[in-house]
Amino acid sequence: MVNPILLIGVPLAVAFLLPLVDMLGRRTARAVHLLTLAFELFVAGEWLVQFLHGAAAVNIITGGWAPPIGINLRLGPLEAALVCLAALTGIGSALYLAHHEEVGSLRGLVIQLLLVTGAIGLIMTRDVFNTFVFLEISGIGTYSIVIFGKERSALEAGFKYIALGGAASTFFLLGVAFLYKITGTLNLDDMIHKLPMAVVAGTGTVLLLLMVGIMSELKLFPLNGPAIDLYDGVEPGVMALIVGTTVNALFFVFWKISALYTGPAWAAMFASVGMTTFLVCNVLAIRQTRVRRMLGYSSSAQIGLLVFLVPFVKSGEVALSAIALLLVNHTFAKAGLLWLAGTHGGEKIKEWKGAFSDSLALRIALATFVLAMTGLPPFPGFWGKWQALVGLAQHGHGWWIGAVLVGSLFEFVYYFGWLKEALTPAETVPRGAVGSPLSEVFGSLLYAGLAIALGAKVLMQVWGGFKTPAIFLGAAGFVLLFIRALPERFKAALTLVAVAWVAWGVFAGARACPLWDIRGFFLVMVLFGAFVISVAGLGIPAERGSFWGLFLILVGSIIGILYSSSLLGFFAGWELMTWSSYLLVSQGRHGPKAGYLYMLFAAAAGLLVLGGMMVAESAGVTTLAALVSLSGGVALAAWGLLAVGFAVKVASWGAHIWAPGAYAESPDLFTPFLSGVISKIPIFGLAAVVARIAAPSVATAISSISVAHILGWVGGLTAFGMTLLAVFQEDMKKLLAYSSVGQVGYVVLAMALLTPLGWTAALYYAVNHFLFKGLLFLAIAGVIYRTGVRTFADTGGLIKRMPLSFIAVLIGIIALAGVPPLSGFAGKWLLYEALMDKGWLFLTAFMMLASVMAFLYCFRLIHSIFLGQLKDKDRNVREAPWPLLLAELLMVIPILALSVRPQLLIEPLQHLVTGVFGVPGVRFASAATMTTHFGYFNAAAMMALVVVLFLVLLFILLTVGPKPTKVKQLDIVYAAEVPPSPEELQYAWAFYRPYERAFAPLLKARVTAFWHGVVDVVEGVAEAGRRFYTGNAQTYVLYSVLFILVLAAFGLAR
Amino acid sequence: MKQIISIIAIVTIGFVLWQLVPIAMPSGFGAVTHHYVADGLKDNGGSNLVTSIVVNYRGFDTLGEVTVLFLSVSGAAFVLRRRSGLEVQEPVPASEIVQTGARMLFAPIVVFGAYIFVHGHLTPGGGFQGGAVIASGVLLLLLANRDRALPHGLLSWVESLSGFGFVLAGLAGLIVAGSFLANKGVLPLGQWNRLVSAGVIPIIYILIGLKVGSELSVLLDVMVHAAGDEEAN
Amino acid sequence: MPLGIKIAWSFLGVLVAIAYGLVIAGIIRKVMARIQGRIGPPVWQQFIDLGKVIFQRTATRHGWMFYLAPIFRAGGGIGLYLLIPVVIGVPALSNFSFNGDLLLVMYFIFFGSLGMALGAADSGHPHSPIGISRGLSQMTAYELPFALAMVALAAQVHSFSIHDIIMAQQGGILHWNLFANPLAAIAAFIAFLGMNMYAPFNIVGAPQEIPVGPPTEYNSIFLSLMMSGRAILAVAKIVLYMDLFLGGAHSILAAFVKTIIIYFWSVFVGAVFPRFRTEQAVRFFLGWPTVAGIAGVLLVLIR
Amino acid sequence: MMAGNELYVATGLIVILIGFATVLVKRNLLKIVIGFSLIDSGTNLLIVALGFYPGRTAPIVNNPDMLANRASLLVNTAKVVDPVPQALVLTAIVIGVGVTALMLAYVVRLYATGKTLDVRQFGRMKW
Repeated sequence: MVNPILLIGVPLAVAFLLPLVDMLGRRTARAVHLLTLAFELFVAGEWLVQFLHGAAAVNIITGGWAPPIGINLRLGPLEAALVCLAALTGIGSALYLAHHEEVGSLRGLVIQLLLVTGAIGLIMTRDVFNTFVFLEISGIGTYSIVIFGKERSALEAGFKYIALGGAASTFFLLGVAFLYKITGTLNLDDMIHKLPMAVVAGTGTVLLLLMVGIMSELKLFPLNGPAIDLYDGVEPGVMALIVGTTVNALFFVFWKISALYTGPAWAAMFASVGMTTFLVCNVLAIRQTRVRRMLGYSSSAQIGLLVFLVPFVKSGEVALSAIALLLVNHTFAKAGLLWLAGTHGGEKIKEWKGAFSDSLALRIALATFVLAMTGLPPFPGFWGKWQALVGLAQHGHGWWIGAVLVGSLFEFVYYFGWLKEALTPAETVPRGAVGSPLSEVFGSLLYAGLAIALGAKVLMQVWGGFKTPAIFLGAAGFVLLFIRALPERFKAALTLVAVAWVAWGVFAGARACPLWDIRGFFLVMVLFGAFVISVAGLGIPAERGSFWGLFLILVGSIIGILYSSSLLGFFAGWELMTWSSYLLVSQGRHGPKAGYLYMLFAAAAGLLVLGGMMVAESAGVTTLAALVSLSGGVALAAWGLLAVGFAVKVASWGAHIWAPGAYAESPDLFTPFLSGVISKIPIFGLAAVVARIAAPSVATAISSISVAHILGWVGGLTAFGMTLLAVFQEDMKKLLAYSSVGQVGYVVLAMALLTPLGWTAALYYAVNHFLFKGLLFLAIAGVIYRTGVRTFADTGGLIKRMPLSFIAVLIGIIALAGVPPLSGFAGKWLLYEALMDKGWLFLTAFMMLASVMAFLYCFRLIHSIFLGQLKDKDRNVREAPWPLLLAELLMVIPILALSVRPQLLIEPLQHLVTGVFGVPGVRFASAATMTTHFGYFNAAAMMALVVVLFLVLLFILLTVGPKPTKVKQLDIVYAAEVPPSPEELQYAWAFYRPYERAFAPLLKARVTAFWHGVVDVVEGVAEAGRRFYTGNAQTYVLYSVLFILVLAAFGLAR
Repeated sequence: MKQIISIIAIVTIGFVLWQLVPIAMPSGFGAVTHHYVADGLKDNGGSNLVTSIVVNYRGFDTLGEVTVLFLSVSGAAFVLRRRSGLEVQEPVPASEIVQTGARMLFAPIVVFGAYIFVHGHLTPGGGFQGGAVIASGVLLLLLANRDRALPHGLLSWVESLSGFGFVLAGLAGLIVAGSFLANKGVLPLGQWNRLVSAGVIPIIYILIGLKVGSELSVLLDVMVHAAGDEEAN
Repeated sequence: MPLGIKIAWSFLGVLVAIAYGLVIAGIIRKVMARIQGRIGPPVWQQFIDLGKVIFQRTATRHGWMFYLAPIFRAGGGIGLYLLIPVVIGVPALSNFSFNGDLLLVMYFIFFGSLGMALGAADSGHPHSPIGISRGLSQMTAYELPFALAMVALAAQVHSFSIHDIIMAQQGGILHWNLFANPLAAIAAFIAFLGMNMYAPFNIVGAPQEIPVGPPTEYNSIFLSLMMSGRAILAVAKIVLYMDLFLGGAHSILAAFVKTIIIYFWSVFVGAVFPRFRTEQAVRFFLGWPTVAGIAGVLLVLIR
Repeated sequence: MMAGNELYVATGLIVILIGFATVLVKRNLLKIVIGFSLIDSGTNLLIVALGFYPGRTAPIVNNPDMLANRASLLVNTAKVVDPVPQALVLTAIVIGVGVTALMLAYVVRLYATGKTLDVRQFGRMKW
């Protein structure tokens, strides 16, 4: 093994010699620089491998003297990992900067190398004063190198940075000197050992000075003003270098020195300052219009989070790996984003429209980093955050968890706001990496790759290897993302094969697991849905190359949810599903905007679910099955948070505003899946997670029943409100979108009943909705594909051109409306019986009203598209492509089967419901007649009656009277006038205007107004708050002085 | 307003820091210091204990310190690498007397500086001090004649090689005595108060002196020419 | 009773019901005329009209949905009738009500309307969708008081079975739901006005604006099926109300009397009031009738 | 004369505070740089004062016998001041020089771009 001292010695020597090497040519100097960094990487990497295999940390002495006489350094696993990161970032930045720096900056090369060296020194040293020296190396290196970039901004930012850095290093140095005086040593370990015995009056003040020095280097609130300017004003590649080297090293210094700070007061101070930074910076970031300034706030916030966690790690409450994962995640993502920001060059967020649309790899990298920054799986930050929260939960730090979650939500707001712009196609020629050479973007691609690889590795530990369906599909999707050359239909075929393969595997192995538990139930739905979508994809080519890859990842993530037995596995799948569906939604024409809203609410839902899970974790519950053991207030809190989270995700009334846009604007091929399958996953959550808590407590805790009643009303309000809104839509996808949300509201309501019959109704309804709504969206996709329009005013009379699609829609709306004899009626019947059985009378009547209202939009849908006058422009429209019709047929068959025999579904549900409640939901009076406490229904007889009547009457029609002659389209009874053009005869716009007038008081956009209000308040706070950063160097220095005073006022200066 | 707050804050923090004064009162040496004072001569053979600490016990700090200087010179050069665009007043040439005097004084100053760093292990002073003295000679030259071109090539070589030499000396310690920058066991410590004594300490201090002298000279050069020349680099 | 015989009885019942429906439609025309001071058409005018359209020599059709819609319409009416027990204790006249409860009946009402709406809209005549838009709007409005009343009844009896509801009303006139739960009855009977689409709720076919309403384009044999369907639908509804509120019927005579009474309720109201506009009708039903319905449910809950 | 080294410590502190006052109150960039120099100087003075023992001499071994005689070496520990702060200050001074040089370089460039030395003119980046 190479002596670790060379990690510092070699780059120093090279730095000194570099001016001479440069005489051989700049290329040689660059090569030597890179070689040196490679050497660092190699040495540290080799040690890291050793450490991971259990080697002990090495202690390195200098000057021939053991500590505390001499200065010593240490290389352990953490140090080695950080050095690796520093070297990697150094390499990435060197390659990047080679394309961005102006001519002839040998000095720049030297400074880059010394920055890396300084960081390595900071990481390894165990001497306090030596820390100061390396702090200054890093500091001066930073002051020098920031001059890359637009000069005036860089100078301004740099000067402020020096000013605050000067104050900070003074505080630090004074602290070190006085600590020497107090303890008689400069060695950190020795000092840690001696300080408790040597405490004198004023020691607190000394420690405070030292800490303020570090905190201001760490850019914690309120000392981060200059640092944020730095991000804004300086060449981003340089900032990437600083993030990967200095920032990490400084945090590690903080970590090392924090050992000097014992006692609850300091722990509270670290946690408070860290959390304040996390919250404040995340809030202020949402008002930023400039990309790099936003990233600066984000960096501060992330460091704040890490600092916040330090006292908990020290007390053993939080695992060290949490911090490690978060730090690694931050380095990857932030450095990567900065490099990308530099390559792109857009300073304002607005300028990012269509970013990197010419480079798939860079787009993937950008998305990866944004997802990683916001703590989504499978990236390392997700696992880190989870571990941290679990640690906090298990030691009763509920309020801190709440703060972390709130801060995280703001992260979603600004990061996805940015990604939204990047995903929005540019009107003009997009800026981007046109011809950017590989070496420039090497760092971003490397870090994206590492983030993915590291994340995937952890994910596979949680979910299992490549043979598990979830991982298999995810991996297949990931591979498919990169295949650009294939036609989209072929990709659909590949997807079809993958899904079929998994389905085959699952059902062939079904004997091993009881298929008809709740998981199996949803699994069938998911796989069937995915299969149908793939079939449809053979007919309609996806518009974006990444569609099928993302789709497979999405399916994989849902299967991951279903297969997981641990809370962690469930939540990982949940968040994977969130972002993969978000990216799919964003592929639509106006998708990015709608997707953004979707993402925000999905993120909020995710955080609520996470909160609920943390409540469970606080009671020591880590698996879904163990949720049963919760009781009392904990159970209620977990129940509430989870239920609200799931309710947000199904777009319950109040949180529904994301849904119409997301459903309407997502690609036509994806909407059926989004509406049919994804909206059911929260229902699975309710069934599998919430019910585990609630079902046992039904008997015991009255409180949970009343909570269930609230949930029931939420579902009912959703069903009513969304139906009402659907009635007035002028856009066919929007109409179905509102309808979907409303329909899921029924399911939530039935779920909330918490009775066997209620659950039977809910699950039956869920499947039925999946079938008919999937069918409707598929058929509409065909119409849009053929006609290219989406508004009702632009269609009409298409029954003549697309009769099969018409039949599909007809079957769909009959099933939706619940009109006998199709399968929908059984759902309505079960629902009302269950509601009456429970005694929720008003909800029963309310739902009857809502159901009838659904007729309005059902008729609107089919009439405005298919009936009435065929427009001239549509005379040559063809029937939908056959694969799409086949996909529709795949949905129609089960609908018809269920119409004749609902038992096909209800019998398995009986088992399932019995498994949960101990009793089945319905009884069978005969093979065909279902009964409940309230009523009875025989679907087969019903169908027979209808069929017989139909045939008899058809016979009459065919035989009695004259043979009807078919007349031309405009040949109508028209008051003896010549009818005008078809367009003018079509009554399609504002179809229910009188109805709208009648309901005007209910239709005020109160919910939207409410959310606008929320946004206004948050933005107002952020806007006011960010004026704290006045931009004046003196103010920033003053803040550092005031910061000391404030902390002293809290009694830390003792 | 802000100025009033500033003054109040400073006065207040003055009171907070006043608590530190009692800590600063003389107290006994700690074990580490005691070792430096009691065994410094034995360990390193140099009579200047500060030098023993600077070059040997805490030699690693000094390497960092040299790096800081190197870095700040590089940084200053980097910051000032562009043409400033300022109107440069045509410098009034110094009088003949000043110019001649400066040239005359330059050599003794350099010799004095060398003396200081060569004797760093014996008497007060050392590489930094000596280097600074040498640089002051250069400053004198530059003040006397702004247009005087310094031998950049030479300075660059000295700067690089002396820094490299420092690291090499450290590596020598690593190879011979098993520890980076070790002194004992690398070279004989020699006799007390001799010029050639204290092992590698004088060598390192000479290297430091050269490095500091050349670097500060470069820095002065950069600063002096900041206002007009292209590409100081 | 063997299925064959039952079918035969039902077939007969359907024919009688259609005839009955046509007759009361004739009666209403006559009564309205008298109230307005006219002589009016004969009571059997509806039969004449029906015969006329059946034997028209030409028939025109638009699309195939237009063609099929009358089947839905007539089938919907007949099916609904077949799901409601007419006379209790007489198996032949209890139809097929054992196959589904009140919920099925409530939903089957829509079957015919939906079919008719689809076919009418297929004709391409703008009056059709206008009428349908009005009709659907009005339908959802009266649905709320109606649903509340139904919920109240079912909760009271603890069953959705029409048979059970009838049985619970036996033992005297005061046991009828009309008196047992007058509030629910008020709600339901006001909703009934909307269901029958006589004035003031006749905006759907408003003769002066959109003649005939949705089925504007229908003619000849198609129209005959629609007329039959409409006739039997009206009968089915009044039979349903009789079962729900007037204690059912033990004999055909009783059924005849009770249904006539129910029917004339809407006739008389229609004769007195002018027409509501659509939004007025919607607001009306969501006002006091709904309050009455809620009160009806509360009444059950309090008991 | 005071009992110990309060004078020096206090002076160091006061110089630091004056430096801070300069940095916070003065508008001229050059004066701010001077303020930082004052802070550096004050800090250095204070650190040296930490190792100062009244009446003792510089930490230089000026008697060869000491090498032979361990006892006298030990006596020496009571005769000289603490050498460590001096070593530290040596480093701190050099670092201070480096930072000051950089600050001045910045000021030169700031003046070149902004044509002013007023610190308030360099606050365009904010919020």
